[in-house]
Amino acid sequence: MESILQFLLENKGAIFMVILSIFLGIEVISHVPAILHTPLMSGANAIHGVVIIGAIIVMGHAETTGAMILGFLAVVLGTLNVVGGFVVTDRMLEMFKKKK
Amino acid sequence: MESILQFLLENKGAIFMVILSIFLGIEVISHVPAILHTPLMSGANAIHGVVIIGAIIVMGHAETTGAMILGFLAVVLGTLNVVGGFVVTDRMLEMFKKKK
Amino acid sequence: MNELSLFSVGISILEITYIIASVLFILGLKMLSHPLTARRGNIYAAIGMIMAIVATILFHQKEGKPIGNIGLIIGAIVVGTIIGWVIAKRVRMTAMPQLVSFFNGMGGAAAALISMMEFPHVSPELIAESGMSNGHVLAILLGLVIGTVSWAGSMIAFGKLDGWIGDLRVKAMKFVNLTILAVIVVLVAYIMTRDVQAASELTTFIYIIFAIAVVYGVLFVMPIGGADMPVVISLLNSFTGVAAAMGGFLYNNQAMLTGGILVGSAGTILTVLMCRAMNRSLLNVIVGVFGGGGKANTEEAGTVKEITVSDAAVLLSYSKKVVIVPGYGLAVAQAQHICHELDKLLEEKGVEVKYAIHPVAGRMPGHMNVLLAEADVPYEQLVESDEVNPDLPNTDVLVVIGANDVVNPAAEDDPSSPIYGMPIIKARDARNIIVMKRGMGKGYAAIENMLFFNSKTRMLFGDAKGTLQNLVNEVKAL
Amino acid sequence: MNELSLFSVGISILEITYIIASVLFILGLKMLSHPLTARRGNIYAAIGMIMAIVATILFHQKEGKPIGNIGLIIGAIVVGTIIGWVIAKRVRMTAMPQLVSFFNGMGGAAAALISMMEFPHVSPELIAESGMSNGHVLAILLGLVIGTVSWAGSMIAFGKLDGWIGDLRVKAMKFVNLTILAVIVVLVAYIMTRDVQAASELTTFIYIIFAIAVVYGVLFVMPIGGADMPVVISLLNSFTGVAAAMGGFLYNNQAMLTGGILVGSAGTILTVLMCRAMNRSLLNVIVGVFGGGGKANTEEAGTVKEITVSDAAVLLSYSKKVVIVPGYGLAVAQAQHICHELDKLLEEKGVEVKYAIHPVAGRMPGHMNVLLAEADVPYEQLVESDEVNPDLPNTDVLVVIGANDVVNPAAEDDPSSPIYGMPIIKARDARNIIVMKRGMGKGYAAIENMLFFNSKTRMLFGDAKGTLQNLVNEVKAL
Ligand SMILES: NC(=O)c1ccc[n+]([C@@H]2O[C@H](COP(=O)([O-])OP(=O)(O)OC[C@H]3O[C@@H](n4cnc5c(N)ncnc54)[C@H](OP(=O)(O)O)[C@@H]3O)[C@@H](O)[C@H]2O)c1
Ligand SMILES: NC(=O)c1ccc[n+]([C@@H]2O[C@H](COP(=O)([O-])OP(=O)(O)OC[C@H]3O[C@@H](n4cnc5c(N)ncnc54)[C@H](OP(=O)(O)O)[C@@H]3O)[C@@H](O)[C@H]2O)c1
Repeated sequence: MESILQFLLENKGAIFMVILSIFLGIEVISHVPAILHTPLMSGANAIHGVVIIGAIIVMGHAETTGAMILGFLAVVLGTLNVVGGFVVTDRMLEMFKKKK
Repeated sequence: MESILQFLLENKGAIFMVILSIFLGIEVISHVPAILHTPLMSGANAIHGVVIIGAIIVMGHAETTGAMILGFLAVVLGTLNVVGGFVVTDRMLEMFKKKK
Repeated sequence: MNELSLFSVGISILEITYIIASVLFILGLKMLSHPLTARRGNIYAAIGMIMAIVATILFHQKEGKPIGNIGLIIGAIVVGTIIGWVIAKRVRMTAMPQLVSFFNGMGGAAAALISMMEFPHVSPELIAESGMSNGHVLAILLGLVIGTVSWAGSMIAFGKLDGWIGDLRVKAMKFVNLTILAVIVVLVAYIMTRDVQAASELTTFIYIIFAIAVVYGVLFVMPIGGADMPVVISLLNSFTGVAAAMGGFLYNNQAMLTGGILVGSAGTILTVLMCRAMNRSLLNVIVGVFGGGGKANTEEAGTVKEITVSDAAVLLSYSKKVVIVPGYGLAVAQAQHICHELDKLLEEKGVEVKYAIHPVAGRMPGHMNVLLAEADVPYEQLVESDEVNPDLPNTDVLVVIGANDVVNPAAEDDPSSPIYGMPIIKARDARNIIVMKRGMGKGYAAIENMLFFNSKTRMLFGDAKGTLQNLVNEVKAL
Repeated sequence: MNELSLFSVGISILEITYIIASVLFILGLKMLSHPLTARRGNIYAAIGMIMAIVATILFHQKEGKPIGNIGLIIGAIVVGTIIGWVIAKRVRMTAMPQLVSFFNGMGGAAAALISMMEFPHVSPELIAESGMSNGHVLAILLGLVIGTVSWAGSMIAFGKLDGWIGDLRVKAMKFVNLTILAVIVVLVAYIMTRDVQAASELTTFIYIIFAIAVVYGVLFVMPIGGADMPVVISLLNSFTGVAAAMGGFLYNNQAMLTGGILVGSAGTILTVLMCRAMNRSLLNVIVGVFGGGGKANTEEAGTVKEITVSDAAVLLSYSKKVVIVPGYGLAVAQAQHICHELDKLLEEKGVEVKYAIHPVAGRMPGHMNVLLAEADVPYEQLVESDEVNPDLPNTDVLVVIGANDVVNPAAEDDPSSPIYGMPIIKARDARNIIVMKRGMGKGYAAIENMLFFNSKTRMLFGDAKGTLQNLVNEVKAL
């Protein structure tokens, strides 16, 4: 109990930030028309590619060969997520734009 | 320049929280129907009565008589803001409810 | 559990309470912006507030010292609660906007007081380390200036809405205001660049800034037209929010920070939305161009035709569909009860009666809804303008009671008109139009209304309450 | 400027960049949810991402050490960029959903790898102080589990959509899945309660958890119907978001935290919205009740009437108003180009042709829009279902091409039907209905469609592409 309180206290900033972000995520999306569901899903997919930053950090401090291989892999996969995500979203939305 | 950066760095959590809150305030309100403008204004008015917490803190650590008088005043005014704000909002919204 | 851990448990509970309170504020505000959840939202926010207050009194600590003077604090809260409650419950429904303004001012004043009291206590270590130019001092000074302006401005707005302060419009005003603002900025910069041991050496400047901010607040609101007050109040509302947030920085307090910023940003958006509903810009409201502009073509207006009360009674009684458009004049005359009596009489005779509600009819948003709700007009009889417009060609009689701008066809016809583009109730589409007003006085926008000269329009002059009373008597006698 | 302040400047720039990137993510997501701004929103988010990546490489420091292995990192980024770009550009439009799933899996895998690499390096001081049960370890383990599940699940979803993995539906599945989940929870708890000097002593358990999470991810997605994949992908998408956010906790990194949580929450809402558009609950999708239920009244169905291609050609050519309802079958047959050819031919003959687009026609939201856009059908010809429905009684011929559920009147008539309540295109209101499909096969919901037995309906059997080709030839020949 006490240690949980302690933990909450120490991380109150981060916790509150998370709560705000959750609210914001909900608010921002809640009026999206059905037609944009797929591109939006794809765009969101690209955004969580931000995990690549973690991959870069890990790789940037990797010292053994094994760690380097794994780190290299992580960066490649993260990049795939980011680049593929944004490009595919753009392609989808381009189709919609073509309309006019 | 350097000291500004330093300041930003030290307060990055608070700054980001402020940015998130601004976004959230905008998102939350942006679809309000005209009919609710007045009650919403009044409700928001009650919420910024949260300044009363500051008044309580100041008063709670006041030592001179002058500070106590000012602190007392601050708490009274803050309470006015809070209580008056919520009660008046409720009265307005009660009118709307009566409809049915 | 030893002393120290008890201490930290208290702090933890306090911080968690603040987070919960913040979430309740967000939820409350969100719910307040939907008709069905609004009332519950208000209660949520109030619960958050109570939690934050109680937790602060119980658990707050400053350098290890708990909150003192608890008796006095509770006394102050009791006093504030009684006064606030009584005022809020007593006041007439139509005086709501000035009341909101009054309470808003109280919040601003509290923020200013806090700043004044905290300034001398800025920690000397902080000053020794980074001089007066630190975030702490800045938050105090901003809280002081914004809170004071909000307080002074709100009081003037209150006075104007309550009718004991008139408009003051002087050409040079804008220039004067900008100068005062510049002086304030200079003073703030001056304080923050001083090289002192303790902030208390500069306390005099705090009072000077306070005095100047009062003047600025007064002069800022003075020139703005009385009817623009709802917009100004909303703006001052967001000011007080920002002032409260400064306190949040000062005390590193989550609830104050979120609550304040949230209101600051939501209030700003609300202000913009209110302006948009009147088809005006915020700048336009503040500089106050309205009431004068618009070269309406009064020359070619033509003549108006009157109708007698008994003719009007006959016309209404033998109609199938009647639409009533209430406006500011109905509120001024306090004629909502008698108006509802008329509609009940007509409904008894088999006439279908609806009220067409324009979003900015009256002087505050939702004014007509509140007014008619007070007179117990059932909700189903109220129709929004978008909904009623397509129906008007099938309406036998449209009765305009003390409304003017919201039925002015210039909004559709005359691009030079200041209200051009504002959505209106298209009164002239109805088969017959009866307009009740005292004379040929203009509306809020101070422009001519060609509807009154329309061949289908008949005027029924007189104070709305008296005229409606006569009409009710006539209809009863039929 | 000395070393130390240079250091702190770098960190400041890095942190500010992260905040700006976070704001760009929020803005981007917001803009992505409005048709007019969507494309710009995607670009905003991409700019935020690039800023965050570049700033990390340049300014990130861990215990004072800057990022090393820069050559390898840039190499990896180049490799990933090339592969990602080429795949994203090459793939057929109709394969978009599996592609999104693939990229989503990559993100999940990256998150899992990061956790695996960070685990042995949990600082021994931290462990000495608060044991293994600290936030740091928890974030690592959660990131590992969620990331791995997301990766494995996404790969299965990818395989299903690409058609090389079928559905696996075993009764006991739910029970097995819950057991596996329990095992994972126990393992996590086990690790966090160990009393060790360094986390590396427990690395084996990490691999065990990884392996079990892979199994869980596979089994979680296996039983879900192939056509429900868009919903599942959206769900896995929000999982990856949460896994990324765990990294944000780990590195105290603003951009990862906001980006991850934002996607986690927005993804969850999106999943719910997608379910709602199909009138189903999320649980229903995951447990997979669909495809079987619904006791449609097949008995009393009656007989269907066919039409020949030449009769259909005549009927269409001499109509004034034709509405085409495309569905999943059109996509399967890849008949969008020939369909557009038909509508151009008809328009040349003076027939007004519109496409009625149902939001969940096909197998992903917006499927029909993407499909028809690929064939260059102008946007003005596409009408949403709400808009087209009131117009149908004036429509001479409604042509259903490979659609079924979205025109099934059971949604309006039969409360026992699994699609009851889903908004449909009210095909039976049209004067004549032509249905093109291969046979009497059922749609995605696997229920009978009474529309085919309607007296106004004529069936035109055959693969959509072939039938449309014949129709085009006939119309040309007329
Ligand atoms: N709702 C808001 O939030 C808000 C806020 C600020 C401004 N406004 C503005 O206020 C205006 C509202 O339009 P509106 O049509 O409601 O009102 P209006 O245009 O202001 O017209 C009110 C009319 O009522 C008549 N009147 C006044 N006292 C009366 C009495 N005792 N009995 C009978 N008639 C009386 C006046 O004519 P006589 O003098 O001839 O009697 C006047 O022409 C709009 O221009 C709007 O933009 C609205
Ligand atoms: N859009 C989404 O996001 C999404 C996601 C998941 C699920 N769903 C669901 O998918 C369904 C979509 O409805 P829908 O009307 O588009 O499709 P549908 O109900 O699945 O019906 C498709 C019809 O196309 C026919 N067909 C198949 N291949 C064909 C070919 N080569 N040529 C001609 N016809 C062919 C089939 O009949 P034959 O076998 O007789 O030819 C089948 O009846 C809804 O139930 C929806 O809830 C949609």
